[in-house]
Amino acid sequence: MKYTYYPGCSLKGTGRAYEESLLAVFHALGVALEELDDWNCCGATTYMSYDEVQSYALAARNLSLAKKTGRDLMAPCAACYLGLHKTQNYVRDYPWIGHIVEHALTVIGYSTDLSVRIRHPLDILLNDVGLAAIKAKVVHPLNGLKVATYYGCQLVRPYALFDNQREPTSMDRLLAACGATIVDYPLKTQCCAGSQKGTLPEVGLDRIQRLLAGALRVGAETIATVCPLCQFNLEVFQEQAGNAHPFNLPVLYFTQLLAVAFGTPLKQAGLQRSFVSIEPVLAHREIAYV
Amino acid sequence: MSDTRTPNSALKIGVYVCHCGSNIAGTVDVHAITEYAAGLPDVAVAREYKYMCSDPGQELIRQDINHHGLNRIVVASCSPLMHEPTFRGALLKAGINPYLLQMVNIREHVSWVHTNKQEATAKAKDLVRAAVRRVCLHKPLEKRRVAINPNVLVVGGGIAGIHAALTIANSGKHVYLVERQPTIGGHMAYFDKTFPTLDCAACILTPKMTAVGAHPNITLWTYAEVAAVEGYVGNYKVKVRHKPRYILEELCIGCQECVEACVYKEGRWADEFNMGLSKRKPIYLPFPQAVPQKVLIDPDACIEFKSHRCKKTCVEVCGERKAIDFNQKRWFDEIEVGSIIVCTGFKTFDARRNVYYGYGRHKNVYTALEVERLINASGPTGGNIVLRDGTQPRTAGIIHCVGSRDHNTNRWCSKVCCMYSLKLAHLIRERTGAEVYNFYIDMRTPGKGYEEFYDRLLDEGVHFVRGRVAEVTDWPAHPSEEGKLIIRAEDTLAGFVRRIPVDMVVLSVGLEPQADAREVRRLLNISCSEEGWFLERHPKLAPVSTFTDGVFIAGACQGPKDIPDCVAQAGAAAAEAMALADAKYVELEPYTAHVLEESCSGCKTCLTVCPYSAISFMQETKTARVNEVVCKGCGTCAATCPSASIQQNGFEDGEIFEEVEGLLAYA
Amino acid sequence: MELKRIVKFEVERDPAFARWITQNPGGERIRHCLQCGLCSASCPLSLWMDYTPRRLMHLSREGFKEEVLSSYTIWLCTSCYACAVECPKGIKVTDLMYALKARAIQEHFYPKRFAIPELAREFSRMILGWGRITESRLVMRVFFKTALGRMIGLSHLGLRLLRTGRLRWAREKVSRQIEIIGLLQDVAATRKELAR
Amino acid sequence: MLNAANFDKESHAVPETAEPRIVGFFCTWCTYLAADLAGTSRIKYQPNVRVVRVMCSGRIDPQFVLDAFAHGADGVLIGGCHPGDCHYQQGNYNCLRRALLLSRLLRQMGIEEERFRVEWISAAEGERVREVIDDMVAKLRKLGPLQMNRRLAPEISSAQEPACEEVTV
Repeated sequence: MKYTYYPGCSLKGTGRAYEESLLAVFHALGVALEELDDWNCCGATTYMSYDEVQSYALAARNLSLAKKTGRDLMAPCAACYLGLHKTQNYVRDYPWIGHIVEHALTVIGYSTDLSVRIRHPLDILLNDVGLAAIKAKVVHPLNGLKVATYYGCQLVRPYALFDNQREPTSMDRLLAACGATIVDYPLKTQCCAGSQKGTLPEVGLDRIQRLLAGALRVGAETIATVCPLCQFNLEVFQEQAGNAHPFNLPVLYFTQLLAVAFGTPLKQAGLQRSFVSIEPVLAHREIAYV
Repeated sequence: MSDTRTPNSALKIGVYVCHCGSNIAGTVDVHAITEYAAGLPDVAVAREYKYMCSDPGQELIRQDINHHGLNRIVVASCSPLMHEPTFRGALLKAGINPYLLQMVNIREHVSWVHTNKQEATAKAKDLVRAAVRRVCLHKPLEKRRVAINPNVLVVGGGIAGIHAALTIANSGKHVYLVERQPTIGGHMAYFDKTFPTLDCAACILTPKMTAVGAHPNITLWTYAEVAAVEGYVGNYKVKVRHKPRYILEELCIGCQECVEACVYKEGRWADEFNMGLSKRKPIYLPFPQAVPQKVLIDPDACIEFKSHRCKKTCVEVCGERKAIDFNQKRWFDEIEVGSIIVCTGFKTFDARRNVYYGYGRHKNVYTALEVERLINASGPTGGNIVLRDGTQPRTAGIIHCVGSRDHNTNRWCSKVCCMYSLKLAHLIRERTGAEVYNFYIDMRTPGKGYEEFYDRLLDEGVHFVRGRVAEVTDWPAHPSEEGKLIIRAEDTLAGFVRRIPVDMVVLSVGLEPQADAREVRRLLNISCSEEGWFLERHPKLAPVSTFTDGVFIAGACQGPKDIPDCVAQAGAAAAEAMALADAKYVELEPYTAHVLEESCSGCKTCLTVCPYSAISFMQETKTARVNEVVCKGCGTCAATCPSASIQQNGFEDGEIFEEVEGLLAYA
Repeated sequence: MELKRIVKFEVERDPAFARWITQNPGGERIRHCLQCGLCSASCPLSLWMDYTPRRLMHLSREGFKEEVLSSYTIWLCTSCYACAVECPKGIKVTDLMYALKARAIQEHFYPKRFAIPELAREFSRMILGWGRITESRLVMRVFFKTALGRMIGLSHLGLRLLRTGRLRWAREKVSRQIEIIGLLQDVAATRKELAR
Repeated sequence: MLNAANFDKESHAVPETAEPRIVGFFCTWCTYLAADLAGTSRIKYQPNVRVVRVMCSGRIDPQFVLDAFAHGADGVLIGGCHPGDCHYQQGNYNCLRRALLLSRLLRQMGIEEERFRVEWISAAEGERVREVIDDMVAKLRKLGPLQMNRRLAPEISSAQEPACEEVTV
């Protein structure tokens, strides 16, 4: 099994831990990843509000590059995953967009075949690797660690291709297979307010506060995420959101929890980058990790 | 096919172009066409007129036929399926054979579908030219007369079927009423009250049900389905499949002692009639007023069927009557009827499809039908509106348009939900004194006394929030919401989002075509709209007829409808069926096929393609022969014959060749 | 409490704007809008908006350009697509929000030092320059433009990010930047052509 | 039927730049009704198709199609009920069988496959009528005129003598 890997900007910055743990997990499972050569920004959310068509062109360059590799394209960042899919759809559904984008690609000497299959790690792990293979790799079962699985918005909306749009369960199944207990977290597909925390703090904080309080209410010991921005918002702003009484709720990428279960060394799982350490929880659950 | 077109002095063609007000004249240059037609060979008269189908229009044709001795007529107007009979009538009146007519469809196929006047006119010219050339070859034809069987089959025993059956039976004709469920009554039987009059549904329905059961002219077959239909208007052969109820209907007197005696002292299986809100035994009567008053056995529940080791206390108590028969198998009946009325009704939208309303997840979210049962005195709670935990709701929210007006589920408006929601709001408030909130997009209360009923609800202080609900959740955002179901919607009239905590949520589910509407449609050879509602022949002028003569539709199987509309349609359909029966015979189009024996090589190819085996091989002449009584006039044989020795009346090869070539010949 | 006289004269409407909105991808059906408010009710941020998304849809299709482009609503949209997925008429509200933001930025319809449009601008500049985003630098530039004060307030957070290695100053960039520039320029060019 | 007399008159009149001319053979029960529905619902489509109504698509004789091409049709469209929906049980199947054979023949005659099309359109599918017709017209515009009558000219002019038939009045 081999995939073309599209990290996207965040996984090189605030989301480093995601990339580290992701690579570790796929390595452990013997799935080869090859980073897309000279990839560029997917033209995500922010760019769209500047100029939609240009953002499609940007995404299209990546798709065209990926198509050449002849392998499926793995996009771990929810925003990238959506941006790439949206581009494929709009270039197809709106001839005038298709015209502009394809013209631009031809000008820079790229193929206009954008039909590469875009996958999310969750999709690959569940449907290609399979739960059995993952179970087999577990050395530290998560001993009923109570996890709130938080999918956020852009992974399931508008394109829910491998999971139920309204009640996604892919992450639940995956982590349950590693021995975690999935708490029923009704806010699992609600929005984390994205970049609003930076631009309109009170709005962002309000969302973050609700999401964290919600997770505690259903007794979660940690939150698992699939998106760099969700993870950043929920973890980094805990102190502000908690005003006075801090939440102290570890927020990890689902790949980090897998890494823990697989016994990946702490640093390779990017756990040292957390603001709120998972270790106390693991200790409390008697998970003999590190 | 040797006939080709040469000017024929014997031919006098009259061409009539209709304006249809501005319907045609608006897009097609009628005058130009008339002039053009006048110039075509063999055309003696060409006229235009505002409304050809009107009496003066027809009179125009009649006079010309008499004065100018016209012997072929071309009318360029609307679809032949609309007015061909009208103009044939005109020809007949004028004393020439009605089949010497050819119609040109320049409305549905030209003026209504094109915008460029030039192009439209050009197309119309081609069509007229083709018709003129075709009509030259028309031959006089005679309709065939076939006797009509006066019996009528009514499919479906809801209020529509019941009303249709009674109406026809009262006229002295025999009716077979076939119902899939073990009892008749349909959805109306579930209701407690009916809007806007609030009269008790049972009180008005059950007398009609018993009347059906007792009527000498009605053969009532419940727990049965139509298995096959063949034949044609006036002469349908129908096969009916009876499902075994393991009770011999003719012996059972409905005393229900067997139900009492059943080894199960308590009901254990979801009671279909109460939407699973109560339990029933393996042997049961669907509901107290069921017609027929015959019990039935659920083989999936009954021990005898599972282990064959039941004490069979039911059989004991039934004793001498011996009405219980565990070995009953399904059986068939064959009947002959002249016409069929389809009243198969609707099904309600599956609320689970709207995940965000939490039906099936939150226990106090109900569908409207469940609440109908809760309110109903003969329902699971004897008419007390209580939540699953037995307490009375202090607040209730009614969500409109669940599975209606939504391109993610069903796009159409289900028409009855606004009114039944008002009814439920009234009843809930009356019985429990609860605060009731209605969440609606638009209030649709057209109908006699409906708007007044709405006013009454407003007086009663029911809340109306204009906004489609986004979510029903048990997730509080404020202490006051703890332990409640919270309904989140924008109050679009206030312009902000509201969260309203309630004890009970009622989903006003929309109406959908029956799951098997498409199979039924095939069975009866009628059409469905894209949504799956049965298609009427004409939305305004033939609302209960279908494109298959002798098959009529009534009630909600044709589209969402409330009780008054269903009954009205049922009456209309009954009248159509009776009119047909009283006509004694029906005239069939003469488009049958016939063999030209001189050129028939006797290859028998035609025998293989005829779907009605109407063609036989004559040993003595070594040629094929068509039995015109059996032939339905599809023309497949004519197309198949290698030596063109079979011709179809009205669609002879020559006629079609002329039409094709006429279309393509440039002016 | 101040008295405010509100009346809309037909001349204040901008029919061209109303047409424009329907021509945007996802706006084809905006005239079908039922005004049911499902978008507003499913929006996690509508409670902060001056006009709810529903009202914005109506204002746009009626052509009240001023109100629409100067409303807070478009900037509050985080594009979580809840409205677009749930709309009973299949209107892609989220996409229209993008279109409106873009239009507002083009026509400078936002307060000075307002972070969100600045973010979008800086974002696009950075792409044009390097083809990728270096978050640390992006955030810096936006704060410089909008809220120096807040940035200092957040400095301790910055430090923590640095310590955990999540705030990398190293520039992320593509090697064949020329392609990015060519790409974006050609898009602009073809777009102009189509407009003509 | 094609013969010397009307051949000369018509074929040479075909202008090179003519819009594609399509002859449609629609069955009364499904596709003709669908076309009527398109009308009553005011659906707009290209005016290039001229419809010939037959009771059942099973009535459509391959000769009709050939005759249409021979007389300058650039395309022929057959419309019938969906499989299983035929008003006469199986006419549309018979139609399909012939059409398959015919389309092979046509290709051998050098007639592009886009020019001959069979579609199942039910009485409820007015919108589908528009789709099919607009699509076909677009394709035929690309292909340009067929002018089979030109190609066939020699054979045809030597076609059998027109015989005249008594017409009943």
